Amino acid sequence: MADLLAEREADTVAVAEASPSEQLLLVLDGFEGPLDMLLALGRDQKVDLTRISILELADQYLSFVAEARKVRLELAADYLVMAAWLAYLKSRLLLPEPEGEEPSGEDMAAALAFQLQRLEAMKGAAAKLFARPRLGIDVHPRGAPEDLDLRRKSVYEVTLFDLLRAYGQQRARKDAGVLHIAPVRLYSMEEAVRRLSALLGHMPDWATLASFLPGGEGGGLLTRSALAAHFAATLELAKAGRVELRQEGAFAPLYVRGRPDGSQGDAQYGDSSEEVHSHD
Amino acid sequence: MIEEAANAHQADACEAEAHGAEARTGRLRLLEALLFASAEPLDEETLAGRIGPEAGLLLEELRAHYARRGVNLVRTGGGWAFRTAVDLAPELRREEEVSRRLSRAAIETLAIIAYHQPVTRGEIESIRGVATSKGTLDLLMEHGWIRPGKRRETPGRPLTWITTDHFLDHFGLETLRDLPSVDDLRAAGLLDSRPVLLGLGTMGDDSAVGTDEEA
Amino acid sequence: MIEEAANAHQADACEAEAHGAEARTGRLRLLEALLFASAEPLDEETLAGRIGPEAGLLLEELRAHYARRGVNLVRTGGGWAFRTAVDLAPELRREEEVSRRLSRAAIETLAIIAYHQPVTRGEIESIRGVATSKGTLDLLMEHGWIRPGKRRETPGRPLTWITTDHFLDHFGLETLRDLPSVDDLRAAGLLDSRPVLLGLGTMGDDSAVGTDEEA
Repeated sequence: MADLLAEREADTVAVAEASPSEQLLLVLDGFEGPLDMLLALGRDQKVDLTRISILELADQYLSFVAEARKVRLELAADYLVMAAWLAYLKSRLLLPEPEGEEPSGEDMAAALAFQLQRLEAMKGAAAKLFARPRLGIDVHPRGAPEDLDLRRKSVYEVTLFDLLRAYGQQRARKDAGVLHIAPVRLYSMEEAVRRLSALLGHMPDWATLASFLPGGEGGGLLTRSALAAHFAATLELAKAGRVELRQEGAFAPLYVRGRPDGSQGDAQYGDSSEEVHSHD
Repeated sequence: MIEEAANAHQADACEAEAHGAEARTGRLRLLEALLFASAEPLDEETLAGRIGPEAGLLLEELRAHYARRGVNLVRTGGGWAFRTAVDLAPELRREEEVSRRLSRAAIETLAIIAYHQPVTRGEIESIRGVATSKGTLDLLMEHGWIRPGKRRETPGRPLTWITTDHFLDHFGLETLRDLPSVDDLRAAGLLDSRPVLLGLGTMGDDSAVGTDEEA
Repeated sequence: MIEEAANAHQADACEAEAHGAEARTGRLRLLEALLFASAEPLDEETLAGRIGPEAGLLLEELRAHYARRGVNLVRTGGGWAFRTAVDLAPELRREEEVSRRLSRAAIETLAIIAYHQPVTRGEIESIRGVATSKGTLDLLMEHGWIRPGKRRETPGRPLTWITTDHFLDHFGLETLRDLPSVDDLRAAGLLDSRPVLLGLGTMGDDSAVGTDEEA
């Protein structure tokens, strides 16, 4: 812990005068999350990561968290989740292993050690990569390239990045401009009336209302709203004298048929050419 | 004794000479690299500042070395620069058209077609919130990125637009399914409400909504 | 008579040979000029289209010719390009623009993509133990170093990320096999995307989108 603070001091001149909570904050600022911090604590053990003591590491981490809470520092949830997990791991490592199929404490410790090694390896790889001579900084291309008609290159220079960025920005602009209420796909009565009007012409006989329901699309809420809308629509159409309804008893299937003399067109709902658009 | 001393002297001289030659080669290499990497011809004074007073001599040496190669060191406008050999010009056809940047309207339209295909012009317009000039679609089609798809079976039977194989090829995609989803874009930071990204200012005015920028 | 004929035959052969050598020099010069003209690497296929099937041999000849000069012919990601010699870097060093300097998170993310590719965002996050901040992937993409790869054929079909040829060019790598220590890391099992701890698993979820996180 002290080492860790000392290490960070090199980065920040002001750290010496900082209060303990500020110091902790500075320490936290230097990390890319709890795993990164665990790795830094692990390095403090000054042993090869393959021989690191996970138990000791857990203790160090937990004491850090305890200290942070003492100064009432708000810790990000990530750090607390890790603390809880490490406390659990510690108990698993210290208590006799229970019988069961769960991974043993040793396995869990090994998995954590592997993660730390892998992260360490990637940090090392990143450092090596960026220590390489880089184009435009250490190594240079021809400064005055002469454009030749060589590659079947497009006249327009546009990359996948340009394309994705354009789409992303377009979407973002749209999202920002409009209050976004998640669209709820419900069947409206108007839709149901139009649908029934179109279908009834083809079904002169009694048929259950259920057989008129649209099949296949959606489910749950959509299906229920379709049933409700179609039911309301049959009432509406019956009122207009365009259909007849029949039901044998409460909760029995509802039968519908077109009135033989019912007119095909309808002043109110006749615009059947209009598409019903769903917004998704 | 005298002979020995003479020999020693000679050896020293040799070593010094070898050393000198090495340093000279180093300077020649640096000169070569400077001229290669520079966007502008470099004048002798500038080069002397980097290489030393020998620069003039070394320039002549480089010029001689490259004289019969595919690249020549030439003096141009008071400076020195590497240029492809003049006699190769017929074989090094220049690009007739300097590569241009695609307008923002065109990129956006292309992106919308890619993501929403098959999509009608009316739909593109309602997504973009501006009218799409015919020129934009023509341009994208001429370029082989989009082509007409089936007609939509709705009133007016509008034409839909879809992307081509050349589109996939150009953007290095194997299939359309490899286009990042909106969620992927959001996760990658590409669907951010950051107002302007680096270098975007040149691509058109964001506030110009309601008018379509010409392609 | 017989002798004369033999001589004449020999002379013809010589002439043909001289002619062949001249043609070869011509192609070498053209190749040199083509590569010199372009700032971007040119792939062998394109070059063979202009030079002929000999392109590969001539490229090696050019590479050898330039090996000790101030400008070298290098191979990167299937392409060839002239670049200033690496050992001259201290004398040619150009300061990196402050605005282009990358955060630690971005540098680590790039390394993880390079070494683990194709890799999903969830996998990157489980390796780093922290959510990927918005703007990291898009920044790396803006640099031209990474791009979306194929979708992983697992539930949710997450998008994978891979590095580009420009990445290789930028870091002076011929192929991905030349990544520093890549063999050692693989041998040590450190490039496994082994599933990780339960406690950190929440971050490795590719379907989780729109996570807000610190940079």
